[in-house]
Amino acid sequence: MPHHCVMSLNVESLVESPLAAPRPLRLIDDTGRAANPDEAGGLVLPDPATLLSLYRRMVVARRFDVQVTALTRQGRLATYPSALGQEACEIAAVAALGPEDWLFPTYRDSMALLTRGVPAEHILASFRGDWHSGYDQNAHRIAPQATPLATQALHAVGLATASKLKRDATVALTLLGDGATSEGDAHEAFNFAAVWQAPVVFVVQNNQFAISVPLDKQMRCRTIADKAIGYGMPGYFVDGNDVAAMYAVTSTAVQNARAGQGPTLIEGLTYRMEAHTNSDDPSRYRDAGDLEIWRRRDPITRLDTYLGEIGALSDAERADIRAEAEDLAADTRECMTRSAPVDPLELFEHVYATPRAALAEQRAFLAVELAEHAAASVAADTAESSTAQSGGTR
Amino acid sequence: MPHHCVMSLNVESLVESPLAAPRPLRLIDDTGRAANPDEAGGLVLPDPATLLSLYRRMVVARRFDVQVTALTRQGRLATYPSALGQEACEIAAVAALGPEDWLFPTYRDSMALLTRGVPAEHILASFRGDWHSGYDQNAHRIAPQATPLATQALHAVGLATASKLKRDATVALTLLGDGATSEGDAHEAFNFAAVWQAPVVFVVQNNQFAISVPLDKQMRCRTIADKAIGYGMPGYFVDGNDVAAMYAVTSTAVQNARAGQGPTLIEGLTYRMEAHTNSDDPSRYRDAGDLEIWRRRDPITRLDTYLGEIGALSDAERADIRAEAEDLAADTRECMTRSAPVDPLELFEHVYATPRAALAEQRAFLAVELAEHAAASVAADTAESSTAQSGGTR
Amino acid sequence: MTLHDTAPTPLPLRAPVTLTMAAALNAAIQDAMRDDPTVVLFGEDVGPLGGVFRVTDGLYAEFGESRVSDSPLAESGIVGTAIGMAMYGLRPVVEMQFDAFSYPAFEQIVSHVAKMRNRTRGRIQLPLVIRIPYAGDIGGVEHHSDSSEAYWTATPGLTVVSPSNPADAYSMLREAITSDDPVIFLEPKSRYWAKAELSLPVRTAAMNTAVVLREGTDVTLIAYGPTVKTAVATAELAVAEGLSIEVVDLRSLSPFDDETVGASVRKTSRAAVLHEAAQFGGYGAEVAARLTERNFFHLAAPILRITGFDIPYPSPKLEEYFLPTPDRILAALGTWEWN
Amino acid sequence: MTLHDTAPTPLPLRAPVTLTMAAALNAAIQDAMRDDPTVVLFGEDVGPLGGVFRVTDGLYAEFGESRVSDSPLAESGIVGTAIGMAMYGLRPVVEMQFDAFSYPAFEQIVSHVAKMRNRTRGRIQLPLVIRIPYAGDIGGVEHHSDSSEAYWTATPGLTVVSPSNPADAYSMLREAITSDDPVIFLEPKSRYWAKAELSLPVRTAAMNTAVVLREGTDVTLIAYGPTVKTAVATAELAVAEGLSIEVVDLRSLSPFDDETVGASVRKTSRAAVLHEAAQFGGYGAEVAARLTERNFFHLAAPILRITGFDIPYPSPKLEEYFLPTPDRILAALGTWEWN
Ligand SMILES: Cc1ncc(C[n+]2csc(CCOP(=O)(O)OP(=O)(O)O)c2C)c(N)n1
Ligand SMILES: Cc1ncc(C[n+]2csc(CCOP(=O)(O)OP(=O)(O)O)c2C)c(N)n1
Ligand SMILES: [Mg+2]
Ligand SMILES: [Mg+2]
Repeated sequence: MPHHCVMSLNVESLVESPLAAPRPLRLIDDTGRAANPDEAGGLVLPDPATLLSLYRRMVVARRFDVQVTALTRQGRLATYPSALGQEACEIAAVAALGPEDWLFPTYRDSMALLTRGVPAEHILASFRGDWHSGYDQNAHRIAPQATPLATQALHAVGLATASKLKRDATVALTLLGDGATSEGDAHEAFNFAAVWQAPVVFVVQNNQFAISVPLDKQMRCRTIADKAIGYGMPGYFVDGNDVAAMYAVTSTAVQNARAGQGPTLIEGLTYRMEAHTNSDDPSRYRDAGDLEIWRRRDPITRLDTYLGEIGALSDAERADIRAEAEDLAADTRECMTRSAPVDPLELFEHVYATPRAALAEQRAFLAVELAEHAAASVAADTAESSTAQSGGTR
Repeated sequence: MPHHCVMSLNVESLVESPLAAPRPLRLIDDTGRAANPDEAGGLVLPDPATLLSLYRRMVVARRFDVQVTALTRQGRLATYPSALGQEACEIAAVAALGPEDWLFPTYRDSMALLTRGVPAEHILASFRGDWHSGYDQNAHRIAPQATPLATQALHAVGLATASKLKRDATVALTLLGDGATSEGDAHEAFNFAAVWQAPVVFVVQNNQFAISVPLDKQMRCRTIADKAIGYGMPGYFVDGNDVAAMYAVTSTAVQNARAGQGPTLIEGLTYRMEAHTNSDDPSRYRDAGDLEIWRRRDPITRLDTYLGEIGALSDAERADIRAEAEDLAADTRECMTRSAPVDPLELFEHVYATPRAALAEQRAFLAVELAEHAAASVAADTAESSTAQSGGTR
Repeated sequence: MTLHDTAPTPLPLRAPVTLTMAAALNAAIQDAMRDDPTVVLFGEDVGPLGGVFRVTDGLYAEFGESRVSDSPLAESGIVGTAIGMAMYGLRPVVEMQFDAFSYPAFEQIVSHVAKMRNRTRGRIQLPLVIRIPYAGDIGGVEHHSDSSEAYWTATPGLTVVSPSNPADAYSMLREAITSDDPVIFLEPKSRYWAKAELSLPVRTAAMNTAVVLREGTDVTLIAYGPTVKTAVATAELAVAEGLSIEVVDLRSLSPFDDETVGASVRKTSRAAVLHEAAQFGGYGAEVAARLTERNFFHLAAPILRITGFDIPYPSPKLEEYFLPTPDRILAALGTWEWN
Repeated sequence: MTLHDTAPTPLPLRAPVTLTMAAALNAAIQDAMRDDPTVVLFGEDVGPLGGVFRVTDGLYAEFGESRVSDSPLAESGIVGTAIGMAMYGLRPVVEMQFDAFSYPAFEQIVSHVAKMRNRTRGRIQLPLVIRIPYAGDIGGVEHHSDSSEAYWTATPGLTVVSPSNPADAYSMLREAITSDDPVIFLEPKSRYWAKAELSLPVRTAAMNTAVVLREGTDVTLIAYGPTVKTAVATAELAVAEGLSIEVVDLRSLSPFDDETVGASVRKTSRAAVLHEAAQFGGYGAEVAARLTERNFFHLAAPILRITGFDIPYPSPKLEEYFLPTPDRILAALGTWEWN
């Protein structure tokens, strides 16, 4: 019986031939010049006013990110995942959304939150350790920054589907990392979105690392955008450091979603310039030289050059934008050094909508404990201050 | 600020254009004639002896399946998921494997087990309710028939990776359903396999239904084979009722895996002719007319015609094969009507390799209870038989 | 696939009919959907098939694709998208086909369903119901008879209930659907075919309370879901032995109704808790521990746990040896020193 | 990426060195890998980075890609492939980066890791170790401080252990790796930096036993993992109050060492169990319930559970109010009637 029948077979694998070599879509190249039309793949360059607005927001967001990283090094925050270098993805995603749309960000996307109008202090409350999510999710239409990877993508699909069922125009956009696409939830989100034709946009920020794990240990396909094929949805591989291209693709995807054309998967190829978080040590797993390469592809520098060359960005404007950024940085420093009181009894307030006797009991227990401690420390303070007084002559 | 900037954008979605229209690879068509060379995509028809062997095994396996379905209707088994109509996929998958390879089947793949040499009674022990898995997994190199969907695909990838790490030639092949590919675990299995270049073959039996849910509510891509692109592995869309094509593709994939070329995803397009299990009612969700269409694509009839026409299958051979099938059916009936004693105390034997005091206690408890019941029923029997005797004159 | 905002029509009391628990659950969903256009239903095979236990029978025909739909086959996907829908004002009712198949959704349930409200300081609540056909005693093959309650009850943020009869099934499911908290709704499979005569819409005790099903003076048997029937049968048998058993149907596993159950235990001074799940780390441990903590000096004997063994749920032919039976329960009660 | 069958070289006793728990765990894996070529290690960031807690530091450099590898980012995938490797004769040691991130692997752990041996009548055993950095008290943001032990201990088929100090960390991890049963190895994050002087390879008590860490006569405090330190601190404080506290370090959560713990409780007649997890449905319920069942007439008071509140684990600034402290424990012991 031919258990091992050796056949010389020459079937073309679907994966090899029929797809064109992957080349990211771009509108403005590394050097700040308009990209070749064949690189743009039909994308139309946003007008200068739009680009200038994107530029301003990138500059401001970066200043914020740098400031928060510094504050974190000073111990003001428990942790902070910087997105330095990923401004084009972050800002384009937000700029593509309308006020009625929902954003589903991750821990890394604080710049996106800032750009969508969340006050710095509210963004940072969670990283400072005050509460798990510190802003008004409904007012901003931004879900809590997700930590369990890829889980929020399903929430985005669900919300988008609900919008569709209600015949609303609301679109959901979710940000994901390259690593997160390996999770089962990413697959399920892509598939549900495609099957239900949900008005949702997936923006994968391919910063080429999941903490220390490089892309080639994460996946073997050519691009993350390729994955869209397996779901029957459009997928775009975009230069994630070109805010013009990211914005053009993402806003089209949002429009398409709103128009009932279903989901889109967008990959922005970028690079995480900072450590994963403040407690990470990238020297263990990546070459410092790569940073230099990616610095040359910087999304802000590039747009600065372009806008400067077309005469859409003057030094006065640059100064104005820098001033806005510095103001924000100062505010951020100020609010992060201000003490932020937390109320331990709030721990019991939000777990359930329906009150629970057991939680009321536990709250009462903690209230008594706190009162006792307060009394004890007043007593101690009194004792101490009298000691101090009596010791004043020593 | 241009929240809603309407851009007329004309980017080609990767999904639409560059792939050829999906057409399943085939070697022998519905009518039993050799398929057009352009349908074969380079596949080479297995030789007549191989085809005859596949034919024999399909006929025998189908007879088994039909017999077990009948026994299940008679209440001899708790449940049985029939694969009637899917013989080509089931048998080709097994025929492609060497004795050192491992098979990771699902609940539906009893025909595959039979073909790989598992005694009928051992296959059916689980469906009869004796024990969760009733055969010697190591002797046959067949993992337990998996119920939690897609979970076994990861086990196959792990085993294949271990084989690679040990520099063994063992390949793992796992069978999956179309519905199961929606699970996160399927995604993770495909991705791990591709990244690790594990010697594993995924055979998806696309029988177009997941219980009652048709394919178009399960996924939106053109074919399941398309999904391979998103993992960077070869994917084949095959006529799953053409055993010649299924065998050619699967054995090549097994060889490639063995040769260090990594995983392959194979989709066999077929149809579930029976209900999902005996407790299902397909009239609620599908058109009986579809059965007729698929009966005309029957994998056995088709090969019968082909082999008959090339003179490789005589009526004598047919009779011989039928006799083998009937013998097996008779044996299966016989062993399923024989009583199969189970030992309740075995419940405690296999949970842990390391003995546990608590389980020993519980085992002892049950032993006492059983002894008491036995004593009580002996007493009752004695009482009853004396009643019966005294009542004998009534 | 759109959802119309029709005005809720109040439902009149209907003539009594005999209903199985499955039919009562079906009626509960149907009535909830008629009352509230934001209730949507999805999961595996809940559409045209009506679910593998037919709990959703006819709903697809009545409410259509926009409100009743077969989802792709992925439990994390089902729960995860239900979360998103609930965030947008819908009230999703989703089904996990069997309880072992809720495990792929574990992360979504534990890390999001249970925590979203707390995380967002009450701004986002998730009024969703996760229906789980639950426990064994139906001759099911592996993975079809798990009792998963210990996982859910150990998770703060979840409300976990289990009805034991058709009237409660209807009433509790309706209450679960109107609850602003997410509810894990455990449906004992072995009771799907239990019948009762009901005038719908029936309203029984509040979902978060326990009920004394049968009064007694000597022992309290604490049961829920599938073991309530066993407890009642045991109480009936015990009469012949001169033992008066009080049966408490917990109904709500989380929260636990300390008041009702505590009162019963203080009255009888002896109690045993029954469940199908393995004993070690099972929900019965919580019941025994908290009742003991709160009523120690009223107890004449330790609270017993009469449960499945500490092994995986057995294959069909062996489940009878695993499940607590009235005989086993009476024997266990006999191990106490009765003085 | 190949695995060489090198002969195991017996490891000599080395000179004492001061090690953190993280370093002791690292040494345990290193020694196990040196001893047994079938031990392989993989997970997220365990390779060149050495894990986010550096527990696998240096192992990639020593053993290379074939035995130490960064996997794709998917926990179900990690556990699922580990199962397949174990079926083929390897002994995988895998890491879940933080305990809330073990939840995506829940189905693989509960439906396969726990059940494979039983399912196959002992023919397939799964000698694998799932390391989970566990519990809080490290100022971690949400999802980084969960205590998941109740989920694993409620699952028959799993062995669940947690060391509280570097010596046990080394010894128990080595024993876990040689065990033919799958082991959930819970590493208390807050103790990663606790130090001890050790001569490796150190061997402490058997992995499945509890240990009396400190003798006492009035009360038994039962702790494990992160709360052992709290228990010892409490015992020290209590001396001043004239209270003699015995501290039991459970070490093994499943199986539970009834003998050691029962003996202590019978001796002191009073006990409390400590854990970080929420109380309701927590592991402490099992401890309290089984000790009460077996030692009821030796108890002078109900066994107390001094634990986290029944709420999700709080954000960093609030965790101090959530975690059991020596003060809170002493106050709780004061609620007993001491006569
Ligand atoms: C389910 C889950 N597993 C593991 C982690 C731990 N973790 C946090 S971030 C991270 C890497 C994520 O990489 P990627 O998705 O590429 O996003 P990036 O951090 O690069 O933005 C890991 C493993 C997690 N948060 N959730
Ligand atoms: C994780 C999980 N969810 C749900 C089920 C229940 N279930 C059993 S078979 C089945 C349909 C599977 O469809 P498919 O993968 O196409 O395989 P087929 O039965 O058609 O062979 C479902 C939903 C399961 N076994 N496992
Ligand atoms: Mg990344
Ligand atoms: Mg199918």
